[in-house]
Amino acid sequence: MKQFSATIRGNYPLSTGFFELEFTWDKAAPLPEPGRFFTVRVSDNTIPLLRRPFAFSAFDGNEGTASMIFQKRGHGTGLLSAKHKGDTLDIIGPLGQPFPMPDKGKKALLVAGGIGLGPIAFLAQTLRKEKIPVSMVFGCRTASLIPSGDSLAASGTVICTDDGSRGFKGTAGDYLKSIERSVGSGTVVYACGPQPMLKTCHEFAGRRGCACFVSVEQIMACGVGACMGCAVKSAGGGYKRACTEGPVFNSRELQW
Amino acid sequence: MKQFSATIRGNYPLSTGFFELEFTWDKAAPLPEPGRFFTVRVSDNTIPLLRRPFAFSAFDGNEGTASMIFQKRGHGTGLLSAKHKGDTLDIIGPLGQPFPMPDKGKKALLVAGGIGLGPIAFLAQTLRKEKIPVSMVFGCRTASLIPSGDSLAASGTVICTDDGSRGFKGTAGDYLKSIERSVGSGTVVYACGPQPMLKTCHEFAGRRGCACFVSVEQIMACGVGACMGCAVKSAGGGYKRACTEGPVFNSRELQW
Amino acid sequence: MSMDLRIKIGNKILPNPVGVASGTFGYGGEYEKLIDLAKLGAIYTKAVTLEPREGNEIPRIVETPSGILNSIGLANVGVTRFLSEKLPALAKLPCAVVANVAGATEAEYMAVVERLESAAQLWGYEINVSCPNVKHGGMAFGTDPQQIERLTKKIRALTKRPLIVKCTPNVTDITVIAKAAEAGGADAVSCINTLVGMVIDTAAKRPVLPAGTGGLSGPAVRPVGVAMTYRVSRAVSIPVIGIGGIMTADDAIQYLLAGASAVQVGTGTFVDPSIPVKVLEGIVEYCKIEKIASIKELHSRFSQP
Amino acid sequence: MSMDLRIKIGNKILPNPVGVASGTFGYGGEYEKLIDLAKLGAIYTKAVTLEPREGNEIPRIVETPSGILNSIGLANVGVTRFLSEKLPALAKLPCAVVANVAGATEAEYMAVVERLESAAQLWGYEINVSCPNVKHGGMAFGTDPQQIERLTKKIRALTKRPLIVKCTPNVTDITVIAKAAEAGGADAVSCINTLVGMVIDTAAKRPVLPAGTGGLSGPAVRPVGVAMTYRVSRAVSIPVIGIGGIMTADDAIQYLLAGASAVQVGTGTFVDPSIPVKVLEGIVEYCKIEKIASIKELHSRFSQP
Ligand SMILES: Cc1cc2nc3c(=O)[nH]c(=O)nc-3n(C[C@H](O)[C@H](O)[C@H](O)COP(=O)(O)OP(=O)(O)OC[C@H]3O[C@@H](n4cnc5c(N)ncnc54)[C@H](O)[C@@H]3O)c2cc1C
Ligand SMILES: Cc1cc2nc3c(=O)[nH]c(=O)nc-3n(C[C@H](O)[C@H](O)[C@H](O)COP(=O)(O)OP(=O)(O)OC[C@H]3O[C@@H](n4cnc5c(N)ncnc54)[C@H](O)[C@@H]3O)c2cc1C
Ligand SMILES: Cc1cc2nc3c(=O)[nH]c(=O)nc-3n(C[C@H](O)[C@H](O)[C@H](O)COP(=O)(O)O)c2cc1C
Ligand SMILES: Cc1cc2nc3c(=O)[nH]c(=O)nc-3n(C[C@H](O)[C@H](O)[C@H](O)COP(=O)(O)O)c2cc1C
Ligand code: FES
Ligand code: FES
Repeated sequence: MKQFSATIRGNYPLSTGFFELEFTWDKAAPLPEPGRFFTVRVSDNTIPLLRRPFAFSAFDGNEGTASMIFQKRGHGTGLLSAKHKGDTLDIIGPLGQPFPMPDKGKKALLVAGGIGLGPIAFLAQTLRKEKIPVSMVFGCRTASLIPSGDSLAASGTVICTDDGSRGFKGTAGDYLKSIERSVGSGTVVYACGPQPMLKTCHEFAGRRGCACFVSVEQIMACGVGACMGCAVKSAGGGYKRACTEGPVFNSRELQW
Repeated sequence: MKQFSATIRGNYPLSTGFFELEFTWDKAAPLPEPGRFFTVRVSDNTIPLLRRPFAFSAFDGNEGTASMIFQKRGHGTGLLSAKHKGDTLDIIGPLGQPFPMPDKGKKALLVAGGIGLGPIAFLAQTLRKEKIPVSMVFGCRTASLIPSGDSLAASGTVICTDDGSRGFKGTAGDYLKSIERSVGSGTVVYACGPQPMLKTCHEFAGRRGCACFVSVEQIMACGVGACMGCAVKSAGGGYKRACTEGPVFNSRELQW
Repeated sequence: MSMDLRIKIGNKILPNPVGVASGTFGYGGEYEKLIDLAKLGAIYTKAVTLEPREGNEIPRIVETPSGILNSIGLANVGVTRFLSEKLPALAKLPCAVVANVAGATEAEYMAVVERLESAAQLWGYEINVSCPNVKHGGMAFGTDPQQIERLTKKIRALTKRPLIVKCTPNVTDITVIAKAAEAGGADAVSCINTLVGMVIDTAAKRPVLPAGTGGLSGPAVRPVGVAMTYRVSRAVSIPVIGIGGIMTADDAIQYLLAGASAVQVGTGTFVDPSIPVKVLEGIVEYCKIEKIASIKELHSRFSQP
Repeated sequence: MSMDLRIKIGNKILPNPVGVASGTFGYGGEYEKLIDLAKLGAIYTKAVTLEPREGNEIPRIVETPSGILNSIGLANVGVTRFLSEKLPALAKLPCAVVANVAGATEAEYMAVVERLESAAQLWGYEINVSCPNVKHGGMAFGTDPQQIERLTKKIRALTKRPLIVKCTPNVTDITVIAKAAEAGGADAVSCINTLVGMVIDTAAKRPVLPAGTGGLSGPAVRPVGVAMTYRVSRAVSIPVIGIGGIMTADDAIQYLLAGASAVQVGTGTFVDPSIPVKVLEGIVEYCKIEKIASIKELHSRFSQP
């Protein structure tokens, strides 16, 4: 990990309330990997106070830029959405554990919900480069939340909307159920999105006998393992730190 | 007084660190007068928390706009300096007491230092409209702090710089001493600027037997007379509220 | 169905739960042109003492991160001028007018209340036993439960009007203070007053406030106020009035859920005088959405940890 | 002439006055890649207890205006693993390593210190008698001067190393606590720990933290920390370590002028890990401009109100 000042290369609206932010990645910092994250100090003053964590959505080694996809949720992401090309960002990263690559010969089933799209899209790109078969599912509430641009559709991603305004009608979890029989132990499930979706994926993977890796969200104070603030419940009792042992966990390690 | 949302018409740099901000003045609010002030909520969040007080530097009845001249000093004025045409401002005003007009037949000697320029320039304009003879002195540290545009020079203002880089070398107070003998009880002194300058004006006026009105600065919490936070020491012992009995006082009412 | 906003305190009813805090609203008139005072549940006046007081040395205010530190002292016109100059205008308002009473001795508190009893227009009293800005006076009472109970009893004997005791947060256990007030016959307790704080001017190498310390208020202290309101509400069976850092309806609802029956907005009014009215509107809106019919029901909807 | 940054506490010397506060810096290694640990005056470890502790229910952190509220509890690896896993790496650092010690009983505190005495690399102890997040434990000690004095005496008998007692701000008079620690033989007191606070989720209608209350830290509490440091510095003759809301050198200098001999940065490190080092650089710069040669001289330049 490294702390550095990045320069924003672009901040593009993707869909209602969603943005893609591209920024320079310091050459001396380790390279971004899918599932790992970084923290940003969003304000110079004390509102909001804590750094905000975001997952990488892409890394372009030639350009030396990293990207994230974020949703405007509160004050911090509101400030980020108002940033422009040329503005600087105080970054610490990369942090946490990446998604592990599937064992040889396995294929990957990727499931993203809402702001989970960033790390899952990055993972899809990386797996495809490694020639690993990927199917991808993206769920959101309604069509206006589907990122513009045709990267999702072009990659053959199955799109699910809760209200049926585009693609499969229902949640990503509903969709998984509809394809349940076609998935077996030769598949590794990767998921990032709201807690209920992650739980559905975990249970689905359990029933189908396949491994499942999830990326979890928790409020973070330090982001580097020092404060025990980001604890999540572990399957064996006790807690694990989302920022250090996670944010990616084998879903069997967690208490659901 | 009235609370309203004003729209910024322009925010122009005047000199190093100084700006002139022009904004719409609500039709239902009483009209700005020289010496009176208004408060602005500079931030939507809680940093900085309190509203900031500023004196009017002009009022254009035809355009329905008021202006202020301000200096970037800290966080609040820093935020104001970054505002653009079209942005809105939460304003309360007009507040406090204006400069009183001189008695019939008297002439006015106006003394401004630094951010005191706004209200003094407004007063000069108003007095000239009333055909009252005005001489004006403006003091600042160095030439780069003299507002651009030629309004000051055109109006025959005597410019003093501490370092002599323009006009009279010395403070506005030094200049007053240099013209001491030519001033008598037929003159009313009006001053706004740093405390030592106000004190010099008060003593000067005492020696010359003329009335002296000063506009004082004090940290304000409410701005409307409710909190007793803006107290200044009064000549008779005790305190007066800068926001309500002031900010303009007959200098003899204050303890120096 | 619309919400029942009324709150009973002692033998009287507040029209709604949102008041403006003592010392931040003068004697009401100052804000008359800016907001519709008729919409306020109560105006708590600046502290009234027996004699006029000039207040503390200047400067008296300094900003802190998300807060302010004040050292006003008990600057006020004294009970005589309060009755002759300030109360007549206040009395015309439809909202409850609560006199915030302060003194250096028990006798002074009692003398002020005795004088105020003559004014039919006053709704009730808030006894300020907790001003951190007065050296010999309020603070001593504020931290000693025995003195609080005795003072409350003595004032109780003087009046049938609602009697509110305002608690200081600068104590080890605020519930002890609140219980002492209840035992002395208070009809309600309000909390919190300001926290003791200091800001130092590192260029001048001395405290910004000549008094050294001042009272910290504003959003910075809100979590402390909510925690104390929560604890006090569980310790006493009289109504609690929550104060400290309220800027939005959500902040006020936190106090109400924590157990407060009413709230006061202080520093927030400086920042935007429309806050007290917006807070009330927001509470009404919240209760409508949540189908809550009264403050009592709001209390019952809180999931205790 | 360059400034003498050293600070004597008990029988040892801190290389400089800027440390990192317990619970916000883990066991040091976590921040190793981000800052030069050798520049720190001291690392105060996360609390060490006799047995490992899982800590409190989740979530454990919530933001407040210019502050954070935490309910970590004493989540730590326990003294055995502290000695075997954490201390060896810590011991390689040139800065002082101070173990923050906590327990539920006097016996537990003593057992932890006895075990830690075996580790030659430890610089000293900070006794955490003030964690607001532990129900049966720290808090009881923290507010009772007699217990503080007795506990300090007992630990004093076990060690010659610098012994620092960390005071809670959640008391009526923090000087009583500090004096009790001094009477018990403490070499220094540190203040402040966190203030008790609560944030309520108005949609869920329950406290955000499952424990109900948590500990408030960050810039919001800085004025409270400075005021308490000021009062404690005048009440005891041992060194005082100032803590609470330090984000800049100016903040730290306020504590030093108020009478602190050293400071700790806590929440500030979360916001920007370079803050502790920048704070030290800023103190040095200030003293250079002001021609101040030592922390003692800084104290003498303060104009008391
Ligand atoms: C490892 C990790 C990776 C993440 N990746 C992304 C991403 O790629 N894109 C994206 O849009 N968001 C991501 N998030 C969530 C993102 O951190 C929050 O949306 C952001 O912090 C909200 O800040 P705010 O000030 O706008 O909202 P606030 O007003 O602070 O809160 C709005 C909501 O966000 C939640 N939240 C606030 N702070 C955090 C935090 N530190 N961690 C988690 N949740 C928080 C709050 O509980 C609340 O529900 C990630 C979170 C984690 C922990
Ligand atoms: C009646 C009145 C009229 C004023 N008119 C003007 C004007 O026309 N143009 C102009 O540039 N400035 C004017 N000021 C001063 C202006 O209010 C301050 O410069 C401004 O509040 C500083 O805010 P800040 O956040 O940028 O600075 P901060 O970081 O808060 O402080 C910077 C400096 O400004 C002083 N200051 C901060 N708040 C106030 C306050 N409320 N009142 C007075 N001083 C303060 C501080 O003590 C400090 O020295 C006036 C002040 C008063 C009381
Ligand atoms: C400038 C100022 C003056 C105050 N004067 C008084 C007072 O006279 N009597 C009193 O009981 N409380 C006084 N207070 C305390 C407030 O009534 C209130 O308890 C405190 O400010 C916390 O609320 P807030 O955070 O909403 O301001 C004063 C507060 C401020 C900021
Ligand atoms: C997440 C967190 C954990 C803490 N854990 C401890 C602890 O284990 N022992 C202790 O004495 N203080 C602990 N503290 C208190 C800090 O050491 C410090 O006293 C307090 O946070 C005030 O300083 P700050 O405002 O700079 O953070 C903790 C504080 C935080 C924010
Ligand atoms: S955020 Fe501090 S340990 Fe994970
Ligand atoms: S600023 Fe409140 S009385 Fe003047």
